[in-house]
Amino acid sequence: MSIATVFEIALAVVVLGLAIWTIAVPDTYSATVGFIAYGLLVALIWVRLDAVDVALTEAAIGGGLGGVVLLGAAARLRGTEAMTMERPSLIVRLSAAALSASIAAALAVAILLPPNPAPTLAPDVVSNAGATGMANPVTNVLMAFRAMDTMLEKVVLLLAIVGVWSLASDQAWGGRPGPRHQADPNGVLAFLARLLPPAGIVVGIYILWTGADHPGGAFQGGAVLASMWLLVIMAGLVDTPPVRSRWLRLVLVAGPGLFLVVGLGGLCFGSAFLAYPAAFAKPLILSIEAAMLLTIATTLGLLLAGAPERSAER
Amino acid sequence: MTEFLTTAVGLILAMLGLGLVSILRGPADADRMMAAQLIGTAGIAVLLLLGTVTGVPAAVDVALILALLATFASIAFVKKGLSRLETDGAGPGEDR
Amino acid sequence: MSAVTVFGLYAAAAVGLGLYGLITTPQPLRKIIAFNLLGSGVFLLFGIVGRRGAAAGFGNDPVPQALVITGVVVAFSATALAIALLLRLFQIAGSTTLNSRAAASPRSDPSGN
Amino acid sequence: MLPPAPALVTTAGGFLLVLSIVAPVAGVLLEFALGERYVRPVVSTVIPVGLAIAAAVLVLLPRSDGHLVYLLGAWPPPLGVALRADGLSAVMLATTAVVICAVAIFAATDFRPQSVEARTPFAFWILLLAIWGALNTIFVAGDLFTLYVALELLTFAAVPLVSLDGRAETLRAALRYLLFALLGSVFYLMGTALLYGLYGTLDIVLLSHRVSAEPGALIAAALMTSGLLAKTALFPLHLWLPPAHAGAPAAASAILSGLVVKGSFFIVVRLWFYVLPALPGFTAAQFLATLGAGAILVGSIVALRQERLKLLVAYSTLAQIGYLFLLFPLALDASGRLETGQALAGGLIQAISHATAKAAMFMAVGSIYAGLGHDRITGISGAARALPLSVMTFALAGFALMGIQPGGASLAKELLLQETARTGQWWWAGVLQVGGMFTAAYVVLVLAHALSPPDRPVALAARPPRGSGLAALALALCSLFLGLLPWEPYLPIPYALESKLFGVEALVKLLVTVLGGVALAILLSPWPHPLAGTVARRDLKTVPGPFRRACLGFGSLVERGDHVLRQWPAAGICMLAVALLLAASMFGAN
Amino acid sequence: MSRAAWFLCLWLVLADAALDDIPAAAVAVATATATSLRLLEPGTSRRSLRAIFQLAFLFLYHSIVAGVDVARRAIDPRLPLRPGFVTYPTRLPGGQRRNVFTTLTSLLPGTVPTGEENGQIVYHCLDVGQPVVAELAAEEGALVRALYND
Amino acid sequence: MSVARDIITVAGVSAGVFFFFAGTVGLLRFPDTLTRLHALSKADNLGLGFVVLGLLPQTGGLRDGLKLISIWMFVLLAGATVSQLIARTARQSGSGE
Repeated sequence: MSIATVFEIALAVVVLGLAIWTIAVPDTYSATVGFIAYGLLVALIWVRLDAVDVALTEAAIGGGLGGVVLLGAAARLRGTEAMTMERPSLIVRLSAAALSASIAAALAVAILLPPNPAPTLAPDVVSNAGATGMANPVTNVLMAFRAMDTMLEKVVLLLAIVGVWSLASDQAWGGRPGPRHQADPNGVLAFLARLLPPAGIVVGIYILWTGADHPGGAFQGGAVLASMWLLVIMAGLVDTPPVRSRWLRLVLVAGPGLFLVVGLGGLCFGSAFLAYPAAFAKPLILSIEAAMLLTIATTLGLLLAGAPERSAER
Repeated sequence: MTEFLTTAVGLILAMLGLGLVSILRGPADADRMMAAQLIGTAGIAVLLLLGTVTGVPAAVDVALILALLATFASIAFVKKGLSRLETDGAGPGEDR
Repeated sequence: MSAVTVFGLYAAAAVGLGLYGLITTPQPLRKIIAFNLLGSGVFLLFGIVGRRGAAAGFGNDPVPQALVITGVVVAFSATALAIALLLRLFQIAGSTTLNSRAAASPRSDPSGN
Repeated sequence: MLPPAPALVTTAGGFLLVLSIVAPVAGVLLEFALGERYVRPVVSTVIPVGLAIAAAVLVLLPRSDGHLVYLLGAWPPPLGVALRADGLSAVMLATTAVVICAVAIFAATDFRPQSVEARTPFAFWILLLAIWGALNTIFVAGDLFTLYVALELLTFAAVPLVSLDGRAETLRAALRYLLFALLGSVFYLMGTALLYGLYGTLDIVLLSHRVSAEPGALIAAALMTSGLLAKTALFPLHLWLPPAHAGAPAAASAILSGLVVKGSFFIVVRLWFYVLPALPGFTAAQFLATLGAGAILVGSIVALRQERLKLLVAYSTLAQIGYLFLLFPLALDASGRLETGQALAGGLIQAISHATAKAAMFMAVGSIYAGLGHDRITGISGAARALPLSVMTFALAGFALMGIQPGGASLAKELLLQETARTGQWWWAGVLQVGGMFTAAYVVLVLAHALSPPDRPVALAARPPRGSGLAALALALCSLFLGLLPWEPYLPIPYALESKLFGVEALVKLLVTVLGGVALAILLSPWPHPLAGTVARRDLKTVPGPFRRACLGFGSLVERGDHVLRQWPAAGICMLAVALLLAASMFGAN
Repeated sequence: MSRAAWFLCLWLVLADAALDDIPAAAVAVATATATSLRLLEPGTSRRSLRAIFQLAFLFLYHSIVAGVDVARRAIDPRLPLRPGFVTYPTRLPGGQRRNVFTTLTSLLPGTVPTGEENGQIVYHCLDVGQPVVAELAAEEGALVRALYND
Repeated sequence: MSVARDIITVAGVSAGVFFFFAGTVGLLRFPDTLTRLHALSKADNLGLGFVVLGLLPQTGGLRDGLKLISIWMFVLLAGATVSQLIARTARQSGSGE
């Protein structure tokens, strides 16, 4: 057993411990905190699996932003938790445990019985990378070979926004999402919120840009930008935009919209829908990604902010 | 060198795990708020070492994102914690 | 024993834990957390698959990686939507139970809302 | 690499498939960006365009050998993603377009865009087109992961529709729906991961060449199937369906009940018939159909015991979903392989018939609700006179559902019955007949109440707009004449069948169904019966009195069981158990 | 301008210098600078480069001492702690400058700023027996010389 | 040359590990929230600093080294700010005493 394996086992044990904590601890708030720690640490596993693109995504969206959404809800719901319903009976829990364990066992068997040799598309991806002029294979898959999935997934994000907004009360419709954050404009939080975001913007754009050839991309960069935006909002330095705002709407559809337009362009002038002419492939993809960066950052930020609660006037 | 660095990664990871145990145990919310900060330091150290060990230079970018996002999570902790203290008003002492 | 084995076992365990949590915890918020745990286990399955298919100078097959990135974003939007629903439910009903019996009890109906 | 098979090159007219997805998606984006004033022009452009695309696919398909293929970005699978349409896709595309069109007309007044943008119209019209886009993607996608994204798109569009009116009940229903649907998609995703790990592709055609009966593939098949069943709400995974479908606004219910559950059903069909036809085998198919039979029984009995009309219709959906799953064992050939034959055609026609009829029914019920201000079944007497159009729509849709000639349901039933005879599985013939009787039972029950004279004059709370009523009526008529349409270019149906449709034999069968339905309605519905009052009261009351009490007791037992199953832990455990049982039965078969 | 230079440096550190990168770099630097100017008005006071280095050196030295100090106390079996609060009357005006000061000092030996009372900063110390106030004053002096020499 | 580099790395990383160890011991042993915060914000930041220092000779060039240092600076800035905020919360809720 090599030293690397020992490390892997240690990592798996720490993460598994956090997972068990998250499920088993009685207090919801503690479980949420455990989950944030979990989400951030899972990124380590992804690095270990040599999937850095995913590690970036998991650290940013899975752990960071996702954790914060949960945390906000846990903080809001905390007072009510005492009066929550009874836990299911022992029989139910035992049978659920047994069945879950069998599913897990079946999965373990299925995943650990590898076909030999394991099939892979990696050589295909590499040999076709020339068509886009990008060196990051994951970006190539996302933006060229499986561009349809990526575009539809942007629409999913948009629908999530529609869904969240549709939960507003009728009076608050068109207003600003989330509560108004109050903070001392001279406080430490405001201090951080003035210093960090510009640097965060540079980092976010860098992550997008480097995504062409190295791990990175629009999602990860967008998540960084979103977190910086929310930091400024939480410090009370700016307010969330009212959802009626025309500009906001345009930004929110910019990513999928441009994607669709470029795709249709491929249908009309090129070889196929979502096909990029070889000469312009890289600039086209980068401009789509730039639009998506804006869209994703705004979308993620608004998803965290929640439904419109206040009228736009305040 | 690789063995040494891997051992170091393992040790820091173990420290991280132990630290998380102590932090998550509480008793106060302020303790739990430190979780993201602990990951912000120890987790990044692990990542940087791991990047060097496995020769994945982009691990540094992951560390960068982790630094920013862990900060963000910590701020959210404090912010929500504070807002809860304000709304609770009376007895913030009892946390369990 | 290799990374694939260790993390493969872990992924299966995470799926099991997530399923158990999703089924047994009564609080919806905990269900959502368990769903995220479950999701991360499933994404790790893709990671294992991709790691096994490592070839052509890559440590990991890029196709499953791309699928996971899409999946992570979808799971995040699902979480956000579920949380929004939960908070709104709490706001107008004062509780977050999913139980239909409890729902049958008379409650002031904020239909004018 | 394989040589480019016919399924791996773009065919002429393949771009229509792209357009069928792009048109609604573009509509969604435009509506979102432009807001308030432009909703109407956008919707009224997209819907005719979508109808035209569906029609064009129908026309082109037979001319291009029954297959349309489009390679997105010109990348051939396994690297790229292909869109493919066959006869199944084409008819489903057309059905969706028609139902969406009818619902849009129906909803034009309820969700009229106002000068100042309001919440519900904004959300409704976006979600309507989003559902359309998602369904079209499901029908034409040729890749399992694209199907996953489409499924999620469908869920994300359907959930907010449930809670559109913002009451606590509907929020709760939406949350249950979302959580259970997510559980379903996670199961689906697990299977996808395993399949990719085994075969290195997610393309449907390529997979179907490569799949073999090995443990990983069987587990994947079981996981994916059970995930999809959860999204389809097949009994006993139906905890979310009744409150969600009964709580949504009428137009939304029509879409949810008519179309949305068909999306995941369609993927089950794709998966079983086109990806891994040899894998499931006899036991698993029997198991699915058994769940279907359970759904028919429980759904119908509980439907008969509902007090509210919308809940009754929602439970009827539950029963009808069960009906759809009867096709699986009937499609088995001698070697235990699923064949794309007559049974599949029958099941699909049943799905289409249900889509149109149920959408019409929900719209009719919505109009009745709006007109009377309530939807208690015992209080709708006199509705037939006050709201003749709505009640007539309900009646026509109900007739279509229970299998009156020349409805789609009767054609479907005929096809399936022939398959039971061919494969010698006589027990499913019995289930089919009983299913028809149960359908007749709740339709008759509602009609009896609606037709009976009111105690006092009916005061209308609001008069439903005529356009809405006509849209619903048109849809119901559609369903009633489905049996006359030329299905052969798209679905494998022997031509001789349709000439047999009108005959004395058919009439007798119908009579049996209706009479059985009446008996069931009297025996199982706990409400005071206008039916029992009209026929010779004394004899009927004395003779089956104790029998009826026994039946009522049984009914309440079933209802209680249904209530237990609809609790979260029970449903979750059922979900895991279904997955494991499916896996076990597939392992047994191979 | 100097800020733009800083962000450009950050970009170069992150992304390396390459001709292709110019558009992205320009966008990043411009956006960051604009945001920064919006969030934080530029200061007017003169900075002395030498004093900044002094401050950095002092800071590094102090943080090492701090770490060693905490480590010593943690590992010492007797756990020599005398925790308590100390108030430090700062001469720095509230807001920006005081924030910089508290941020710096939170990294110094045995002190964590826990808020303000009556214009004074309340520090929590691991060992109230140490000359905390004197150290803080030295730090403040160095900070003023480095950044706010007006 | 490479020996010298490796010595720096070993020394730096060892020191880093030591400080992480001390920080964790502090987290486990210190009596209340605020003292634990000291352990976290001082020792761990320093531990990360030493790890970065130790890794500098292993990096490809000046740019990568600066990148590591800038990450450390981010962590320092964030850690310093966040620890103040946590300390404030802890003092307000009274668990510091």
